[in-house]
Amino acid sequence: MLLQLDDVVLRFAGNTVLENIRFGVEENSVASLIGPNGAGKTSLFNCITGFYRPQQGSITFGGEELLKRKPHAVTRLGIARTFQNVRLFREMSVLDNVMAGQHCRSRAGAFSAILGLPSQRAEERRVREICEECLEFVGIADEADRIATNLAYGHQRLVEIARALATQPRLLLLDEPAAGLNSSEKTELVRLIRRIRDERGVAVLLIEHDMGLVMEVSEHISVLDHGRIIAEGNAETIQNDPAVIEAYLGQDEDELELT
Amino acid sequence: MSLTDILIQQLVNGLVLGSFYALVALGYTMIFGVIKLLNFAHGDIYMVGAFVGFGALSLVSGTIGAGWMGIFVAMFVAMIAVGFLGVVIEQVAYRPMLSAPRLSILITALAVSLVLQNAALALTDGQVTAFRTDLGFGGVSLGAVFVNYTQIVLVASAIVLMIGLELFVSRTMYGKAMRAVSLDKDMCRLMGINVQRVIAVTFFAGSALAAAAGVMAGVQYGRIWYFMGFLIGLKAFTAAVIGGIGSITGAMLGGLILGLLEAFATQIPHIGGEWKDVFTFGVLILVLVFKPTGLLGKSEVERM
Amino acid sequence: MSKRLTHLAAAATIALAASGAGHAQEPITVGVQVPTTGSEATYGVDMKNAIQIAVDEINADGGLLGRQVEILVGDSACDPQQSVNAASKLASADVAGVVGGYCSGATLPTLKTYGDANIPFVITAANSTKLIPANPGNAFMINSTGYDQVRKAVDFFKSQGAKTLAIVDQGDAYSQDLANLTAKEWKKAGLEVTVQETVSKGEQSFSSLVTKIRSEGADAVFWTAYYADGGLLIRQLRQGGYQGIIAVGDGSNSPKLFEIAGRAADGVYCFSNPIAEFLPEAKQFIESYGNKYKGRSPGPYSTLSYDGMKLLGWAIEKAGSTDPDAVIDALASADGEAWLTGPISFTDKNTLARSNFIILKGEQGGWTLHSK
Amino acid sequence: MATNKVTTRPAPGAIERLYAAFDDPRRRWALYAVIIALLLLAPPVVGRYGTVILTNALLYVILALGLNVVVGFAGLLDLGYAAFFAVGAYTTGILTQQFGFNFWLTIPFALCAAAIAGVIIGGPTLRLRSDYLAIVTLGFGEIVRIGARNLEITGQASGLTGIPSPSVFGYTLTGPTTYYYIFAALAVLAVIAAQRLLHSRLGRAWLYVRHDEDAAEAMGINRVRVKLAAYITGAVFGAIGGVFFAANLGAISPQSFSFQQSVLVLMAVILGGMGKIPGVILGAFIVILGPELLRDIGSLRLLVFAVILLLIMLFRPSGIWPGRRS
Repeated sequence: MLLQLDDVVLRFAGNTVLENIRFGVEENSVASLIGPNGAGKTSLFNCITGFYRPQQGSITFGGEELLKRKPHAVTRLGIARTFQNVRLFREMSVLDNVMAGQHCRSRAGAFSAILGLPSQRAEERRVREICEECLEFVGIADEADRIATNLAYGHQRLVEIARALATQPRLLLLDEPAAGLNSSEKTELVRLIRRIRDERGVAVLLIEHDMGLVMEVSEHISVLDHGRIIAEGNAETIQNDPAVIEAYLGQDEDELELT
Repeated sequence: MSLTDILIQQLVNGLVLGSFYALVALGYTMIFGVIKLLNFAHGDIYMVGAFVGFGALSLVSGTIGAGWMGIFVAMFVAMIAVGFLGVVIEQVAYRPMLSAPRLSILITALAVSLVLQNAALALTDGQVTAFRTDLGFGGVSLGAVFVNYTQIVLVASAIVLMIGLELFVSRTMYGKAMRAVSLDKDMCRLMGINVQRVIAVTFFAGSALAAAAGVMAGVQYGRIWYFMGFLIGLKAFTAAVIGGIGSITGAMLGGLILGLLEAFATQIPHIGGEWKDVFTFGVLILVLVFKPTGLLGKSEVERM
Repeated sequence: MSKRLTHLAAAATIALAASGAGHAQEPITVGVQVPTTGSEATYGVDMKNAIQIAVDEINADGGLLGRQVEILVGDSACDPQQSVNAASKLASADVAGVVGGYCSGATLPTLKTYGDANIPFVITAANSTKLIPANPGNAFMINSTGYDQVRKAVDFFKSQGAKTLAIVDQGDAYSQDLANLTAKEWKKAGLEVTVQETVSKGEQSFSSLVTKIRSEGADAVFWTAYYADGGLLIRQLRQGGYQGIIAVGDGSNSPKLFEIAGRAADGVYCFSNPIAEFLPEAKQFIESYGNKYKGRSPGPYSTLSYDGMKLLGWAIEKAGSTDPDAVIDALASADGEAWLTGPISFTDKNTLARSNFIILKGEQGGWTLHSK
Repeated sequence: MATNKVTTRPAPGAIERLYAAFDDPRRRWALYAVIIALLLLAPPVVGRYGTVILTNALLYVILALGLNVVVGFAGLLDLGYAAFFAVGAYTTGILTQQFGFNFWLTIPFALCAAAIAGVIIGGPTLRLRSDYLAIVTLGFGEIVRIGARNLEITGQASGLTGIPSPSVFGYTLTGPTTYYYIFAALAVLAVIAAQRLLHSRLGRAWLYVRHDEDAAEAMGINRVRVKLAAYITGAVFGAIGGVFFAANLGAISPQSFSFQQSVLVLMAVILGGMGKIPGVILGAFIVILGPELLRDIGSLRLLVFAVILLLIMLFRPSGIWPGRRS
């Protein structure tokens, strides 16, 4: 397993948000995490990426324990993420946004920047090339110089993915990447997720409400409800699991996307 | 003076000083509670309160004199006027900024502080103003310990105001709404609470208390000037942080603790006197670094 | 074009000739460096007014070297950086000399500015001893320095039978210097300084300090700083039950002290420079001041400032030109020249050769002369 | 925020046109040449007094650019910036005057001292909420000033006098014009340094952290470390200003490092436009030249500044200098 969670428990002010989570993502695979709103999916992401600190359990990534690490250290180890509500850096260009991802893979400091040392200039060039390649990969290279937040919504999501890819991760966490996309954009997204796995060798873990997309792209699906994993398996197993149907039927109508 | 006398006398000094800090700290803490803003201008509101009180006392001293009667009238006038000033500042300067980045609203608060300070500077030409009353220097002696009548009345008034505030917050609709707003603004909106009005009332109450403290300072010390709010603003903030910012009881407690700390520190060689302010700021930094929630503040959800 | 110019020139010459030969030349400009804004502005404006009166008198007597005199004010705002700006402004205006200098801390860095520009500088108020070593040679202090005040103070406290002393300053160059020197002299006399403290400017509560003074015991308290906070300390000392001697330095010589301290200021002593009301020679000066500046009294440093201007005028006349080196030599040669505040001669360090301090005592809301 | 930036703007005014010139790479160099020429020619034109004021303005350009790294780039409100200015000035003052160091040798010490001061104040406090940080920096600024006032080594309230003028190849640097050129050179270097920083890895990281701390963290940026770097960089700018300030005046005292000084530098940054280098330079000139021009209105001038600051925050929080167009 590339990522392995064991017995993870997270509580906020006495409420148990995640309970004894045991869960894994394999190298070079696409896995999904589904579940009704408030089930704790994003909290789980936040635990993996170091934004929340679980009270107990263990999270290992390629054999390294993540639990005591800060978010930036987790990213350095090779886990990148996107956010549920797109969080791009305002007033900055698309390329500048993507270059954030390369921060942890480069090292020039204030001193070399002020002096404009050759090593610093070479590094800048290299960072720029890598980031341009990432934009190329997600298909928005021609928008590199625009202000990121002025892009169409779908493209903003792509910028976020390119930014995450620029950290050169081994595992990419996508938080509802299809939210707000139209159907042709969703088709593109499915292709992109597969390409990320196949061409870059990056494992993908996504949280998604669009069941069609989830079923199409995932090799492994875990269902989270009230902070527990209630079912695991491939698309077929999940679709027929009575506990899953029960969990979703208890929800509002607009959550009934399980087809 | 015997050691006991010194301790008791410094205890009295600390309590008097602490009640000033507490009154100003209350405003910081209440305003922070409802809009999560560190109101830099709060110390200057205190200064404006002192000047309004001075003006009011000059007006009424002809008819009712500048004794306690006149002073309480002046204090009342200052509290009302400065309370409204607080509301105006909130409406004009802070309300449009509430959704702006945090840095912007902080700088706006600083700008309000500078406007008030420099307006007073321009009006007084930078001179100190003597705050004259008819009060004498009499007091009570207990052995070598000496307590001024003025000090007794001022501390009593501060206690009355604080009890009044406590009742206001715990018993009235606005007070309850204030606590609710400080917990969750959006939820309050959904519940039909007029959040804007609650914020305005909070500014009114906080500013009025600072004005009362300003007038008391004028009465007690006999001198007011445009820069008088700077140091006390910082110290009251320290008091609010010690008590736990956002907590009303904490502000009172923090004020008293800081007053006592300063009074006793004076007596300690090398810490008192010229290093006193360093000592206060040092306490502030230590509290913020090691216990940012203060004595009575509630901790936020732990993140990162 | 040239014809018109000639006409103009001719017209100007006639006009000048009509108004007297003394006006034939450009006026001499004298710089005045005082705070005209900020918390010390009152003193600064008093000083500027006094200098203007001296200039008016000089001009009425036909000016200097046959030329009229005018003043150019540089606002020091009692702030080091602002005063350097002001000094540069005066220096670049090619003034024949500068009179003024209030707030030692703000005067200190200007010594270099005037020194570099080689401009004679008559310092009429600032008197911190730190000014003495920093003086490049072109500055002359006609106010007695801190050393003189310290001597006066120590003698006075001893004469009152004080054995223990508490000294409080305000953390600025002038008051701290005075406090440190007094403490040194007092200890040298084998006596005890029980409390020596610095308070912050604008501090309101001195109650714990008062308790400390009472608990450590002090026969006398010496406040070395300015009146604004001095009034407060006096008030709180008396409110807090302190019954010993209280004395203040020359920076606290102001009627405002009585407004702030109220009755507590009665019986307080003040070491002061010669001030107009207690100088028999200054009757006429007070009158002119009152006439010209309605509703103002001259204030503590105005007589010295008046004398400073008169001294500079005397030196320019003696030098026979406004050449700086000649004027500086002339100033250094002053030998008992006297106007309002007594004879002026200088030590080899360009400080006043004698002490001019007097002692005042607060009585019923105002100063009375206690001793010379 | 970003969207209303691109909505219809008024017809280009003088500043807009100037700004457009900065934006165009070919015209930019011509503009730089003009600015350098103006800097070189100024002293004889404006006279001694003007030179001193301009020197002061150039000092503020350096200080404001340094504070801009902290406030404008990294988005941290620092109300005690004068402390770093003081650290630089006092290090040079103490080492030259009391230990007989050569002036030039004190510069590395001053920079190290400022960097250490930056770590001491930033290290424990940069994790705090931004408003707490602001008040802690204010407290720190006061601690430095009071320390300088009380300690023997800093000359107490009188400060240090007689700081020797530095010399180069036997030529002693004195006089307003010399210092004007020194500060002009330093200001130009400061502008270049700030510009390079902004377009570097670290500069971008500051902007990321300012815009969205969580997203920056998620991208692998150690925000505490990046903020600390901003603090130290700002401190070093301030210290350089302080070192040459001490050499220029020959005398320093705690009065020069008060809270008002910090506020003045902050005003320069905000008036011109936080984060925008040409704006900050403009702000520094306004803050210094403004009061000189407004001298006639006496004590009202500070009020005028305060009101302008408030109006800027309410109606044009991005400062006088126009924002970037997309």
